[in-house]
Amino acid sequence: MKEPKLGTALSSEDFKKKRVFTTSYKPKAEYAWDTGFAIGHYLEGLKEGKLLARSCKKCGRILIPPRAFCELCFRPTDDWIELEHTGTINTFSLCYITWDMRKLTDPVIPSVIEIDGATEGCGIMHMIGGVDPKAIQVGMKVEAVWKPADEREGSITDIKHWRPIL
Amino acid sequence: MGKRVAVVGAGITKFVRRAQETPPELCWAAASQALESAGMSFDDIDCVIHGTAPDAFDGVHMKGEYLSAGSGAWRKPYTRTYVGGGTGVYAPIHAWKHLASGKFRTALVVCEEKMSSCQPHPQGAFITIFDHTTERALGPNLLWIFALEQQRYMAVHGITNEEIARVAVKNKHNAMGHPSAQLGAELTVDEVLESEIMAYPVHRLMVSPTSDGAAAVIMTNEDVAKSVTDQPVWVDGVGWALDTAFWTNRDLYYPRYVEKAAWMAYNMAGIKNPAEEISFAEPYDPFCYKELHHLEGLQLAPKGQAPKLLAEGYFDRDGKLPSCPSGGLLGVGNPIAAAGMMKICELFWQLRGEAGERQIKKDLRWGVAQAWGDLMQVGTVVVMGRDG
Amino acid sequence: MRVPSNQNYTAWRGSIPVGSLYTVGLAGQMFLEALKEKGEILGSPCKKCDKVYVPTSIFCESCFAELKEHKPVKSEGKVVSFTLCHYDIDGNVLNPPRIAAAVRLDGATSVLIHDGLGEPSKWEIGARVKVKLATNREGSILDIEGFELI
Amino acid sequence: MTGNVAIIGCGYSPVRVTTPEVSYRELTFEAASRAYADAHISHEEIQALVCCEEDFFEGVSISDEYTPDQMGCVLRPVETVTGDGLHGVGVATMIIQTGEIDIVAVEAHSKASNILTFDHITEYALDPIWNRPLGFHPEFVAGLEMNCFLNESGLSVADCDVIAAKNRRNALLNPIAAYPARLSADDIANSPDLCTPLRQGHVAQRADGVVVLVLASEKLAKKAERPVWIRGTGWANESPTLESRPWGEDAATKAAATIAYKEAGIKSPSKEIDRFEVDDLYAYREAMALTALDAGKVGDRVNLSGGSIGMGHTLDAIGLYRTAMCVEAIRNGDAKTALAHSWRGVPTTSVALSIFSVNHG
Repeated sequence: MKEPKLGTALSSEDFKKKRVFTTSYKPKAEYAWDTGFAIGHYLEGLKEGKLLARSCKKCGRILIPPRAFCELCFRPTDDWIELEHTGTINTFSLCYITWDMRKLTDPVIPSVIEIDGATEGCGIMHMIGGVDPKAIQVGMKVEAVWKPADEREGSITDIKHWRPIL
Repeated sequence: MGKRVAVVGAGITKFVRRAQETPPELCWAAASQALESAGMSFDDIDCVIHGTAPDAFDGVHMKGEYLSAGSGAWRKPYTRTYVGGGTGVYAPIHAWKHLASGKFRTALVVCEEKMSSCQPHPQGAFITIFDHTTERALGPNLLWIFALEQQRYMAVHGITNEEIARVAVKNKHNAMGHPSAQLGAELTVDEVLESEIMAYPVHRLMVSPTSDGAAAVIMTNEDVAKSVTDQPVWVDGVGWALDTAFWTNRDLYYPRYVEKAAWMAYNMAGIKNPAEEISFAEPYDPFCYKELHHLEGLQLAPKGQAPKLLAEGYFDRDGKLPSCPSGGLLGVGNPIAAAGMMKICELFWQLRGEAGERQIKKDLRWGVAQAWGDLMQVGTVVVMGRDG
Repeated sequence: MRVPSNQNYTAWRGSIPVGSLYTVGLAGQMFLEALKEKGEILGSPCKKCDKVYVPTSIFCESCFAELKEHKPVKSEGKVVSFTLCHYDIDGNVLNPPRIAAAVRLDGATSVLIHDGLGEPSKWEIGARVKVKLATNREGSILDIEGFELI
Repeated sequence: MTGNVAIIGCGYSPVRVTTPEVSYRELTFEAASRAYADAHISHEEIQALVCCEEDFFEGVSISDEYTPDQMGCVLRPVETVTGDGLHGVGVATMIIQTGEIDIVAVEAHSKASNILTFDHITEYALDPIWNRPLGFHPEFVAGLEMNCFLNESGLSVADCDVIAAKNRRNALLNPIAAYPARLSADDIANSPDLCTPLRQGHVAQRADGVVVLVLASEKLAKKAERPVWIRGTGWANESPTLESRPWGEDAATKAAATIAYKEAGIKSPSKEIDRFEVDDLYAYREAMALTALDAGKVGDRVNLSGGSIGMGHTLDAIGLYRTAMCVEAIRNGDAKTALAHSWRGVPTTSVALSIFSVNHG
């Protein structure tokens, strides 16, 4: 191979001292995504304090997040199923950085939680809380801690977090 | 199989934290060097393929269009393809379709990413890879998915973080020999584990940097390849597979989509026993554990055994099956799509004996490059070889 | 079971919350330095293609050759096209309309895009115009105020 | 081309101004179900999938993540092209011609109604150094192009009014069109000026919709009920740079057509092609495209579906709606050979086209 061609490194000084010209822009990119049949119901269920799944009678799976069709059987799903408010930690992390790269002293604890009543291995992403981070392990049983009914707004954050059942 | 397809030239920029060049200038630098290295002119190019990941990085909607002239697409057939982080290894697969179909004779294949344009930090773009309605409200970042996947991989197999940290040591060492490298270094396992925890179990030195850069190759059909070079490197197999977007419904401990893509490529190449027949590999290594995870998906190590083989030196540049001899994303840098293309370039240089101080000192028959991306979901695999 | 309605949460609002900071690049740096410091419009000739790119470019789009020579073109030229914009991006009416013009400066083969200045009804394709520079120049395309009819 | 390829299945949703009752996934599932039923195949028989979409149309970064499920293509070779659906047809055709894969689905959709700040997103596509800081409404690009094209071609604004009115009226006979109307050229002429000479009535209005096609190799297509053969495909870009592109002609369409006509063996397009479904995101673009396609005097054979002005601007699904209309015309016996063409809108010069026929020549 030859020496690489271009790729001129700039330092943050180069920007601060305006050694290079720049332009900046913040796009206005706003959306209102149609929730549709499956997720529309899912959000309303959360508002009511329910975890809703859909079943596929062909493969027998009970699916959360719910969907209008079974992606494996490629047919419409059949029924609404209300799941338990408990589950199992499939995996988790202790994260010390926010989505916009600010540092955190106390970690947030994202997790994949397999929900009781859904097909084994079928989970959602949510947060673990109300526990010493050091005590968390894969395989731990957890339960949903809901916001009070009057604070719920039809969002996944209507569940505050999931707390280990000790 | 369709007509034989070869790589006949490669070009690359330096990978840097912040580049002065505009994205089209980076594209042109890599693409024009690839043309020179193939000894071909711009008029010889029938079609152009571009690979680049999210528009939010470079900060241009329809950035494929924005990058087209820099990639050499003026009045030529041009498409930009992407499968998230898998894009860099996918772009040559996309080009392979153009050539193996017989529709075109020659293709210029360019991958670019300028992540430094994204403010305040490129990581900010990653919240929007999650489901807009059911996941983004939780404030997720990219580290989460890596940390969640690494944790699952470790938990299922009982793997330790020491075993995983070794990948950074190997790759940053390998990158010392790469002139494009952003983060080559001589480190110890302890230093990796002493670096700050970003998202347990992921430490800072287990993460590839954000980078600006571009890389490119020239691909041709068999006739053109034989007319322009004595040393064509053949694209003997390609494979790609995308798993369900419902990622929380899958077991993350094993990348079954990589296995699927790998067998598609191996079958095409006539490879029956990859662990024996593949001479070296460039698996995708944006985070330490990913290289191990992918070596298993590529069938180059039994499930859960890659960490042990790594510790034994099996994947060192002078080991039985060198892995990431380039220095990988951890060492060379990670301008997403360009990093995947850098792996294709490495296969090309290694198989031609042009890798300089990185050259693997044994007879090379086949190399495999692989990339991964989306919501832990896509595997893209290319097997390249010399005349065997 | 009683199934909740899906009529209360029919749409979910959100955005792509990024911002961008762009370097003007190797060619752009040359162009804007000449514009800011000397009030010159710099172009990049490609002898092979008989083209002169304005603003500057480090490569020729048509033959992909590296362009190493960069020299000023004239500050006068001809209107290739123009349009009267009656709305701004948020849909507010512009009265009088704003003129967007594509002008081929003498010595260039490409056009430069900028505001057309003056009375809209006087603008026509083929008209001669000259560059009007901004008084305070900071190193951006806005160092040009627009094109004035000659 | 090596190896013949045919469309054996075509499914779509009706184009609608809004589709609040279904998510993009649910809308796509419907179109895919129709396409697979039309092809008499199961989702398991699809061997590869090509999707066409853009992140900022979806509101998602790396939006290709969300493509496989609603197409029934989990864990299969799936790729995303940031192109129009007709780019996808070109790519899918090549995949089959490699000889490695026999059946490929192509998908493109629009949930344009979900985008609240469309013009701002178009602005984000402009060059960030030279064009965006000027702050013009991004449709100024169409205004510049139209003015230059009219000046060079000798056509008038009134000719564009006629095109727009024709397409709105053609849509009256198309049950899946979103913008049918009994409008006259005068009605269009009386619509407000946007970027003079461009008027409101010249512009295709956005709409939602999904199209899914199933393409197959000759071996399989011969067994299909009503295959529509792909005789030629082409796509090309001119310069993305506003400064260095030619403003009065559609050079990209010319380059793309050269490739496709050669493949299809077409020497006299206006004689050999019975039906044209071409880009009309702006009325002048229809005339510009026909010039570049070397298809003069074919007025009564162009955009009988209503085009995008009559059916709706469905983002990157435009080319597949044009294709679907060609497929139906060929299957109904209304055309033997048809051409579908699309352009990706301002500020691009990206076009794609395909030629379809009742036989494979």
